[in-house]
Amino acid sequence: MGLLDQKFENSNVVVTTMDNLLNWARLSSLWQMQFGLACCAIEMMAASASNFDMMRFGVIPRATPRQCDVMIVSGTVTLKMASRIKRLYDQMSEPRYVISMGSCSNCGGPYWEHGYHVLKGVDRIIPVDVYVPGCPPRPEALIEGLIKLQEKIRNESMAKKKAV
Amino acid sequence: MNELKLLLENPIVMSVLLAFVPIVFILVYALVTLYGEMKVAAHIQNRLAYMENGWHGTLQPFADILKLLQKEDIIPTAADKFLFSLAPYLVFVGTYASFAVLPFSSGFIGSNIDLGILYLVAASSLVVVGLLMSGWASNNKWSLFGSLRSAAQIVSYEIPGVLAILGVVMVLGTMNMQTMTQMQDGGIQNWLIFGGNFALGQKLALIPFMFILFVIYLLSSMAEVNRTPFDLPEAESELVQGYNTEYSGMKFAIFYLAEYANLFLVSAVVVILFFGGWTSPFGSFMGGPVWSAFWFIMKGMFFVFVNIWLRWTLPRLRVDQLMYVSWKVLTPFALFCIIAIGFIMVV
Amino acid sequence: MIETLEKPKTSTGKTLRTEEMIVNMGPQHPSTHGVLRLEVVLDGEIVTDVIPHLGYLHRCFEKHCEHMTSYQQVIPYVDRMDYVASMTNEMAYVVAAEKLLKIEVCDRVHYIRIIMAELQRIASHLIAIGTFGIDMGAFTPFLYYFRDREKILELFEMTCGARLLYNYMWIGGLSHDIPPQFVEKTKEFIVGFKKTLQEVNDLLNYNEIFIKRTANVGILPKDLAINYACSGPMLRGSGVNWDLRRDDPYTMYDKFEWDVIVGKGEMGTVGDVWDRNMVRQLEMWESLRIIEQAIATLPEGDVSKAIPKRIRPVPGDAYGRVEGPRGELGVYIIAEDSVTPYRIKARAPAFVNLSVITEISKGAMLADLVAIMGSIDIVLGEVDR
Amino acid sequence: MTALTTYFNDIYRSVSSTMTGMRITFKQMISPTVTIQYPHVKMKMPDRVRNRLFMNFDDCIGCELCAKACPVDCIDIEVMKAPPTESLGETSTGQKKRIYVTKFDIDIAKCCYCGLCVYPCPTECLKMTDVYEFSEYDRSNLIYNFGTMSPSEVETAKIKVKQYDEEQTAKKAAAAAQAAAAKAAAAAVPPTAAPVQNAPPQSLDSTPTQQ
Repeated sequence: MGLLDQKFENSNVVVTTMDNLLNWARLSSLWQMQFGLACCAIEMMAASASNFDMMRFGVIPRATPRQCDVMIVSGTVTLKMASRIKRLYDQMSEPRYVISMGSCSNCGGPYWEHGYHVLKGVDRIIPVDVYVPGCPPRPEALIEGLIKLQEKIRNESMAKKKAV
Repeated sequence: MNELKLLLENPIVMSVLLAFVPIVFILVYALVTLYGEMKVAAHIQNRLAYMENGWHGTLQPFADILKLLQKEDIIPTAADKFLFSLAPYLVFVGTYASFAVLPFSSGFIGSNIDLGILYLVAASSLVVVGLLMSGWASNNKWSLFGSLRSAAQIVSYEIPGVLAILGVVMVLGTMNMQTMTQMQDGGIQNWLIFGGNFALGQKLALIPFMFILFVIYLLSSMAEVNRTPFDLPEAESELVQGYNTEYSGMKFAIFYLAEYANLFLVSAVVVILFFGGWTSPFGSFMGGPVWSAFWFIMKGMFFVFVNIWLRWTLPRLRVDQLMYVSWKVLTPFALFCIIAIGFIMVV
Repeated sequence: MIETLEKPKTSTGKTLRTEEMIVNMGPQHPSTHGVLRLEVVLDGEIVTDVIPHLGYLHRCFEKHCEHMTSYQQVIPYVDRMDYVASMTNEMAYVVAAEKLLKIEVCDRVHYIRIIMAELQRIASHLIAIGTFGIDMGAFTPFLYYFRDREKILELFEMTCGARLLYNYMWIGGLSHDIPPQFVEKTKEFIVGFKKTLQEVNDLLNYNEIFIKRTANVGILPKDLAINYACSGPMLRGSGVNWDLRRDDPYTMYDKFEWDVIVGKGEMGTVGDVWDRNMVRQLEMWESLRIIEQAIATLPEGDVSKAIPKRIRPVPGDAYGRVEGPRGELGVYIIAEDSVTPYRIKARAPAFVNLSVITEISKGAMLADLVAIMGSIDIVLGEVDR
Repeated sequence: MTALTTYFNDIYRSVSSTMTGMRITFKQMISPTVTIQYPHVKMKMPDRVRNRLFMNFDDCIGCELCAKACPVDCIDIEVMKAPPTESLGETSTGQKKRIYVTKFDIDIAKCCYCGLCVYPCPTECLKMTDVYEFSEYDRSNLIYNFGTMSPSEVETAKIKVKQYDEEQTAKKAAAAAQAAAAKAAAAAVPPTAAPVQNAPPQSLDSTPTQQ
């Protein structure tokens, strides 16, 4: 993952305290990629608009992938778009997270059966952290997915994972 | 103890220490403004922004900075690595160097040189070089567009800006920023925007021209710091992010910091030129070095607020309109004001 | 529009050799309203050519229609075609299907459909003008409009349970009757919304910078608009007085009194970006007028009476068209002796309107191109289907 | 208008429209905000709201109408006809269950929340609830198994059905043999017909009900 992740052999008090601090910083300032695909993008816009206001959690939309922490894949990923999404994901700087928003990007959604030009789930090209179901999910559901992602980040550590 | 005193009296040590005061100020101020801008914008737009981290989201700027520190620092393979890395620092240096001549209070000024305002204009022009460098080195077409636009914009707007400063210099007869401020001391009626410390007739004659010069300088300063309506270099809907499209992590944070520092710098210049710098509006009441620092920062922050307010109100100009405003509106008006002021000062 | 400048000359009198730059706008770009890709050829800031590339959101709508096991199942897919204006999409499909099946529905159904379609038109125009404002660099009006759009969505959610994709209009009726508080809440919304409309009009549409940015930019002359088969605000902005609601009144639009808004060239030339934007702005006032009349004279009736138990049309075809927020939205259904439609084809107004972009953006500046794109108001779901 | 008047007019209009804009934004700045602070304050959902599907398995009679109505085929049902001797209980509406539902999966990730499956259900066991907070870290968690039959129960059911089928075939064979024998004996004794299952309606159309 990021610059510091899994670089330390042992977990000790310093590492854990630093972990808490750095993870807090990461999860509190998830800059979102301003990038909409389809129907869900409208609900994503609604989630950043006045009534729901995702910025309360420190989510700021940025236009360039370099400065983003979280990519919200909002909508149907077609085969033509898939390579672009992969590329955008590669351009994002670590640590980066992906929220798959809505049925279409979860698994193809309504287009899973006959959609000859639809990718059946964005997790086939990039790793997804949280799946938000809904078609489209309500803005609250997206925010709930974001909180789930924050929970996930809270448990990350700089220490190397030990083989079990 | 004695050794410490000796050490403090050493001019080199002293100047290094003094140089650190503005950077502490910039950092604290940037945190406040980062938070303040988002909050002001949010309330203009009927929403709340930053609520979850700390009381009303007050810890948000710390989280942002800590996060940016952790981010991967990407240098694109096709980029010119040296220039790409140098550019953000150059931008910051240009801004930071200008802080040296700002009289923060009656007792504190980094360097009380006689050509203060001239030095400030010259040093802040260094920003253009940094922006051009960043756009060219990124090897990205949008970045290149952004940096070329910003170069054209900043160079053009320097002219009405400097002409407006020239008008003030003609009135006050000095370029030393501390002296400029002291000449406006003695209460709100002595500020230049209200005619300055002159005889009544001269004062009344100066007021309209000072007001026009103030507006001209405010506009050109907004253009120099690339803010809406003049934010063409990083016009989000046109050029993605303009010159900082390819920057990530700490390098981007430095751009960000420089932008906010620059914003305060131009606001401070507005305050020094037209609103009496660190002088108290009530004459000697609430004066003194500490209070004067308070007044200076408060006045500066007010103009930062005006900048933010305008940013979230207005749409963006187009490139040719930007040039039109600079060359065909602001510059002639500034020249006209200078001539008029010349007459007033002579008569 | 700016004429292409003369090439700079060197001191020896030769023209400097300059190169054109090709940049890709999109598929990920803040102002392409989705996943459109524009290949832009630039000479400095001046656009010399624009080539739109489509297909980044091709979701195989027509293929899916052929695979459905009933006509009812098509409606969720029709919703997802133009996701900003689902109600009008449903209306187009339902009008076509009812023509095919020769079903007569009662007046109440017509009235409720009209109320919903007009509310949807407002919601869609709010997004169109809001995002157009963002393209121009003004972020605040967008949020004011979204705030009020949220109230429309509340009305929809109250009626049919969904915020964006409704599945509300069914062949022969509606899935639900309107809830009892609906009329009162709509009246409340109209009162509040008129204030916002006026406010944003002052804040954005009559702002001098905005006018300078949009007037005389991207002029679409009358004949060009007709030749390219543009429709909706695009066409009306160019001064053509054409509105399907008046000229081919489907459902019961002929019962209401309202005006067709036509671009007048108030700030520049007829058919410029400002006109198109203003047509949308004024159309919202007209929609409010229609809604006010409709809720005042809402007839009684059973909204699900005419819904057929089993849809199996006689072989044949039908074309239904409605005036969507983006223009003429047509649905053509071919039926065979089966419960599955043989073929459904949609005429998407956004797709047709988009085709004119190459023509009207040549010679404009890069910033103007963004304005032109915003004024066409494309929804990629409808362009690619 | 001469160029000069246009020039000054433009400047005047820019200043005045900027002032108007600033007045409006300032008015909005001091007016109350509209934000709903979601995790702390939740919006009240209207009655008809369509979010997560809920299925009351106890009421399911295994008619498969919902799966047929679903446009995206996200409902996966496997059914087996139960022997008439077996008692599977009744639904809450008093309808007798006659079919084993060995599998009832809804892939919520595919669901398009159109609500078309709700209307045809004869026992009203499918419902769209107002729950919208159910995001997951793993997509396989989004396939909801509503079927309550454990694998062992399914096995026993299968055995029972098999036994019954065998009995039936044996009976049929016996009946056929008997019939053949009877035919051969030219003594016409009509064979007893196998008990006919009361099949649920299998038509494709959706029967919408007003809610």
